[in-house]
Amino acid sequence: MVDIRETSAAGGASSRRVVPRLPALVAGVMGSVASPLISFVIVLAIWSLVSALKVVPDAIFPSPWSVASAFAEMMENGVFFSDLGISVSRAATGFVIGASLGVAMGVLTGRVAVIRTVLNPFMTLLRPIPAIALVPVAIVWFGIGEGSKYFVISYTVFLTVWFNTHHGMEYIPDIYLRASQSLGASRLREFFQVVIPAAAPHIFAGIRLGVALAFLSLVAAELSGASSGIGYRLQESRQYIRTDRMFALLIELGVLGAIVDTIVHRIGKRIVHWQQS
Amino acid sequence: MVDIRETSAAGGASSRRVVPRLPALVAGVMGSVASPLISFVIVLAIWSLVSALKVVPDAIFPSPWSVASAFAEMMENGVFFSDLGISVSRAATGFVIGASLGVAMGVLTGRVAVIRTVLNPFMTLLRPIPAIALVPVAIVWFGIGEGSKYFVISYTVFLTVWFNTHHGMEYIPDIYLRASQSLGASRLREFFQVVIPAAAPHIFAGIRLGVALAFLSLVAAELSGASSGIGYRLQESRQYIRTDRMFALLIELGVLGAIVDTIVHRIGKRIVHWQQS
Amino acid sequence: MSSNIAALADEGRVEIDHVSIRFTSKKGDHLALAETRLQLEPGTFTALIGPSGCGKSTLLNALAGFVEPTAGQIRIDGRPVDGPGPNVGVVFQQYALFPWFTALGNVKFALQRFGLGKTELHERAMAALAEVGLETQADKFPGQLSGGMKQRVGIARTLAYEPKVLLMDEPFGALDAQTRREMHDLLLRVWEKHKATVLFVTHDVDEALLLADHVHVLSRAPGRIIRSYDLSASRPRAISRDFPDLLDTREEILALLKPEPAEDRGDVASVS
Amino acid sequence: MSSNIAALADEGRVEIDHVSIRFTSKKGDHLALAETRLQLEPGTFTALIGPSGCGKSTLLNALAGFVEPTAGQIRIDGRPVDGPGPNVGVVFQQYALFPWFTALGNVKFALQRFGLGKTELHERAMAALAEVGLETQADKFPGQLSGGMKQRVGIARTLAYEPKVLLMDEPFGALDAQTRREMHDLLLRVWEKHKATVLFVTHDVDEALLLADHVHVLSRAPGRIIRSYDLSASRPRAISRDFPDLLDTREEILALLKPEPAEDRGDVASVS
Amino acid sequence: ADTVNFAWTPNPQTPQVDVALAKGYFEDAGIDLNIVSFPSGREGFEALLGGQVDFAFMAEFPAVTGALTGQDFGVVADLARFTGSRIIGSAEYGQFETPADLEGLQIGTTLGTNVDYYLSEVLSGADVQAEVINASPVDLVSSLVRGDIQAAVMFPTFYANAKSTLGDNYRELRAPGYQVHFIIAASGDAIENKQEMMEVFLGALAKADADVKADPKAAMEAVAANMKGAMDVAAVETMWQDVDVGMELDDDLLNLLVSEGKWIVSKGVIKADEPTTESMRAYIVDAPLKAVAPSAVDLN
Ligand SMILES: Nc1ncnc2c1ncn2[C@@H]1O[C@H](COP(=O)(O)OP(=O)(O)OP(=O)(O)O)[C@@H](O)[C@H]1O
Ligand SMILES: Nc1ncnc2c1ncn2[C@@H]1O[C@H](COP(=O)(O)OP(=O)(O)OP(=O)(O)O)[C@@H](O)[C@H]1O
Ligand SMILES: [Mg+2]
Ligand SMILES: [Mg+2]
Repeated sequence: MVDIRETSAAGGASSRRVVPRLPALVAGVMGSVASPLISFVIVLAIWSLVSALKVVPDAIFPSPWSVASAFAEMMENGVFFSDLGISVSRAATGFVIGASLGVAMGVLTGRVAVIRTVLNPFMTLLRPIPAIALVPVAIVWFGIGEGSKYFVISYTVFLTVWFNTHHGMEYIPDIYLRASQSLGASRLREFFQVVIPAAAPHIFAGIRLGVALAFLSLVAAELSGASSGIGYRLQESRQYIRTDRMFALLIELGVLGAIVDTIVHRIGKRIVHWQQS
Repeated sequence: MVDIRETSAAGGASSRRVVPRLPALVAGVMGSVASPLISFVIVLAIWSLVSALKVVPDAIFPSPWSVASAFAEMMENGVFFSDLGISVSRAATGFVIGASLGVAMGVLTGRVAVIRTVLNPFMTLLRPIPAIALVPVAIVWFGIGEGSKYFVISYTVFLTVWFNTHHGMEYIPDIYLRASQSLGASRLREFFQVVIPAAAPHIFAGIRLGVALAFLSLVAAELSGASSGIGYRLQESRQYIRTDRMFALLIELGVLGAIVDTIVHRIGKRIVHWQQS
Repeated sequence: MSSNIAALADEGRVEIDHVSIRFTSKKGDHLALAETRLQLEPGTFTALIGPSGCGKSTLLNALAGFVEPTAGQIRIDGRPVDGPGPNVGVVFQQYALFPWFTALGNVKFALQRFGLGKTELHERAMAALAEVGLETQADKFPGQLSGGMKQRVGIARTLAYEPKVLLMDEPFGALDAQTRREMHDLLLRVWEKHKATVLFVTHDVDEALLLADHVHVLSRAPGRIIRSYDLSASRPRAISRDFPDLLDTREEILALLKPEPAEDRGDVASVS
Repeated sequence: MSSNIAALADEGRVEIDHVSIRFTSKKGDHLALAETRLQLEPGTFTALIGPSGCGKSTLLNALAGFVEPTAGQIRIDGRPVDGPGPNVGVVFQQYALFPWFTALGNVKFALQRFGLGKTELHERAMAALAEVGLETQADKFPGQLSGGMKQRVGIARTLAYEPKVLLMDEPFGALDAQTRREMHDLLLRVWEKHKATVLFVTHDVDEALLLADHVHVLSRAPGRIIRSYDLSASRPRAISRDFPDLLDTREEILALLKPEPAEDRGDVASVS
Repeated sequence: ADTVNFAWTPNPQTPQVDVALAKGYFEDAGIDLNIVSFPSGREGFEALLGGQVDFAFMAEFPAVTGALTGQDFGVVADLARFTGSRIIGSAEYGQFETPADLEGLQIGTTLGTNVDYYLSEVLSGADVQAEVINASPVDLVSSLVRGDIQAAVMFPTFYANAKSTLGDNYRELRAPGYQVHFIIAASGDAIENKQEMMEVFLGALAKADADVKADPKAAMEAVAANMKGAMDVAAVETMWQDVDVGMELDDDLLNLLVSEGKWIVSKGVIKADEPTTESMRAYIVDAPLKAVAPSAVDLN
């Protein structure tokens, strides 16, 4: 989940890509626009084929067409948009809480030795504890309402964003700190103009991961106390053995996550633009 | 989850740490040995205090002592070690499958344009789909035996390791590839002696993350079709509201994950030693 | 040495055919190298000299196949350059050592194309390091070497590889005078043995005059060749009265590189 | 300029008191700098010259507070150096520009300590860039600059900052002769104005002689000072008959730097 | 011997399985029984539909869903009925003597399960309005303690815990109207191709069923032993006051299936026709049980 670009020596528009030693034609045809399309056509073709072969019953591995109609059905009765709205707002709230705490804490543990000493062992211990395992605890602490959902989502987001920020802070190339300190920058200035930009690629990598995790933990978060949202709908579809709906919802989750990830990635690239030049 | 160290200009034994501008005494006392200890003492103190205040019933937020006795109980009746053994072997198998596939796939998508074009959009779509959502599907496809558990664990590990490897492969500093190609290295040699070492820090970051995820997804994997293992025991304790046991198991999971993470991290540092020099 | 690819005198012809290079960025275009025509005959030694930022590194990068010319074509032995290749060796301005190999490992990497046995590989690599005076530093990683040491490992690596065409971008910039002189000797020795076609970027006029058959002077950015000199003096040369032609050329080039109407500020090493 | 911290003639005394520096690694110890004693008086200009790998950068790093001496102590104005600080400005061998700032932004960063208004900050930064000939490149990011340009931005940044002690590690290595001369002028101008204490590492004997009050020559690794020269010739200087002392010193230093029994191979720019 | 995969988890309501296991009836019948544990009957049922197990133990509710969506399976036995369904409340919010006391409360339950059905039967039967809140089974008690909900309808397994956690505040409302049926479902494959195996399997359970009736105490011990300390004999005995143990297949079950089916269809999640007695009857496969215990089957 690392997205650190090294400053390449030549860069520029006419810099030759050294990476793919492939017939230029093939690479050319498969431009960035065509690429997802080709991918999906292939995946869809395989899927249709497998479900047409009926190795497993349609109720368990539904065909693309029944999934499409389940999708249409949810669109029609309005469940689709209401679920989407509520889940996105939960993911967003949880993400914002988790990510801000994560960045703040990462800054602290990365830069202040005392805090690092006290908290890091504890954080290291928390990292292997999954959010689903904390759902019951969350309910006890935050109630069955939105609180526990925010907790579960932000818990996961927090740990990841913290970890990335922490390491970004810790491994800032000495040369930048040396330059900054020799140029008499105050600690405040060093922090905002050197430490933060230098760690920015790592922080963004963490944030991007955090976004993915906010969606990943939606399902766990909506296990209890929810009666709407994509995660709840997934549970419900499972209860009523609506496999077609389940697939439709999983695809919804995937598409949603991918879109948000792309947006975050684009924003990150704009902000941390110097990494590519 | 990034652990990329930049080559610092001076390095060496006597290189001055520029990072923490703290009283040297404080930092000295809190050496690496004392650090976890201090952390745990503090956490334990807070925990005892909270549970002593009895804001929530012990059945819901157990005291450290009841957790300790739950721990002792599991030790006594042998459940502890049998669960540990089975869970570790599941996590290990799932990890090995997922990580090897992830590295292999990352190498392919990172270096071969056609494969990247076909697979990346699909992978991007898979990333926001959580393992728990796939449990029912896994059971249908891989059976209720160990197969579905390996699937759930390796699915999560795979996606993360793939992502890291892919980006590590993609963003290898041009200068290394230029040097290698100018020195007439064959593609094979370029791959093993340049691409792999240059991407190694990223691959290791992914593997480290993958190890954490193998433990994180144990709980989801053991939700169904298991009758032993830490995840199963957690479910069981939850069913019977044995909160003390739940806490003990969560701590077990955390300690286990932290130990394995430390080992992997150490190994990684040895192998990718040049990053620090 | 065992390979004799570079020894065929008619290999290593470099043609730079109406090449210009432009970088595009958000803030618009930037012409880094104005239209340039140049032909390097096999086995010749050419030096490029010009002000900072005039496009020397950019031209070298294009020759090495790292950057695609915006216009024109570069051919080596008649074949257009379409990417980095084993015919063209490069000594990089930024060293480009592999940090995961020791100094020795870096040199071995370059020698592997000769398919030597293990012992011979080791010996040849050690010999190459010895030539640049680093036999005692063989086991150090690049992060543990001084600037000049890194540069020398880079030189040893590329020379050991014996390419037909050798591109060098300020290869001796980080070296002290004495080491630099030793490197000059080494470079000339290797070049005379294998008759590679050498293109050499330097800021040091004396260095260009001591080494090259041809010297091309570039203008301020965007660079283009404004003057060329053919040097026929036999080697070893010195910038002294023994080589009056060199002294004259030196004066001319220094005057060319001065942008202002040549006011004599007296801070040039003006040889009487 | 507005600040006059550096103008106090008695500030900027550097004492290097029996300092030696040793790197430890798995493969054992390595003495990078042998015991060295040196005192730099406030406002003097000192050049260090020595073979590649002899420990020049290491000594500078210790002065800047980046590396801790294994033995001995370094004091600036009587206070032991215990880390990088605002009194000591450094021009880094690897430039150390901030890639997230433009050339202008990098210079502005250094100027912020003067607490200027927005317009003045901009104007002063532009002026500093103009002095190194980069006013047209102000909006480029380091990744878009040539090697020499990066080096000049680094120089502009440190000079703009007006430190009491100025450490420079081969600051002009990547510059062509003409630009280098302009930089010499700039450096001397700034130095005379602010009377900073300058310590300057170079490989170029002529450069040391043109600029410095004191020249110290270091031995092969592990480095220690083997000869020191005091130069009293008035500036501007030239390496010519007008300055016979400089010519003599030059010969001596070149001989010192030659390790072998000085065999005249004729490839030195032997001025007649 | 054939391997028979059976989705079953130790629980206090199916003593026939515990006894048959304890006495080795499956081995005697030549069955190599492989028991697979699932956290809920529904998941065992999913495994059955996916062809992973031959038999699954569960409540009747998932079977209704399966029938409505046209899955390939059949109900082959009804092992026990739970008669003690109740609504649990905290004294802080009322005394919970009649369903009318539920008016206006927030009541937690697990949506899409049989307790959801039970609650809606009680509410509509008494014409009472209340807000139904979804929570997973394990979270109901803690939500009740916190006061996020004022009453809860939960699976019987959690009753004991609710009682001990709420202490003096524990109140229960035993509104009639629903009995959980603990059934065994067989996979379509077993029904079509393995009649003999089904009879042998049910035969072993029938034999155990007789034992349970003959010696309930021994059956309780067998149950407690399999629960590995989660419930002792006394606890099982208490629980059995509300359990009607006995293997059968009768019209009660059929009618319940139809009624639940109608309720589910009214929810609109499943697109299916309103179920009828005939359509549900097709999912009760009585032939094997008739073959081993004719008196247990009472279907018209
Ligand atoms: N990646 C890039 N993007 C945009 N502009 C670039 C890039 N690389 C180089 N340039 C510009 O192209 C011009 C020529 O750069 P180049 O590195 O070739 O100079 P040079 O002659 O090697 O200079 P020096 O002697 O200082 O190394 C400069 O103006 C520089 O700013
Ligand atoms: N981080 C390090 N770890 C181990 N050894 C080091 C390290 N940095 C420098 N050295 C060693 O210390 C010695 C002195 O290095 P230094 O960089 O000071 O040389 P220098 O005089 O600046 O040389 P140059 O002129 O080539 O830059 C060298 O032998 C080098 O290998
Ligand atoms: Mg250049
Ligand atoms: Mg140095």
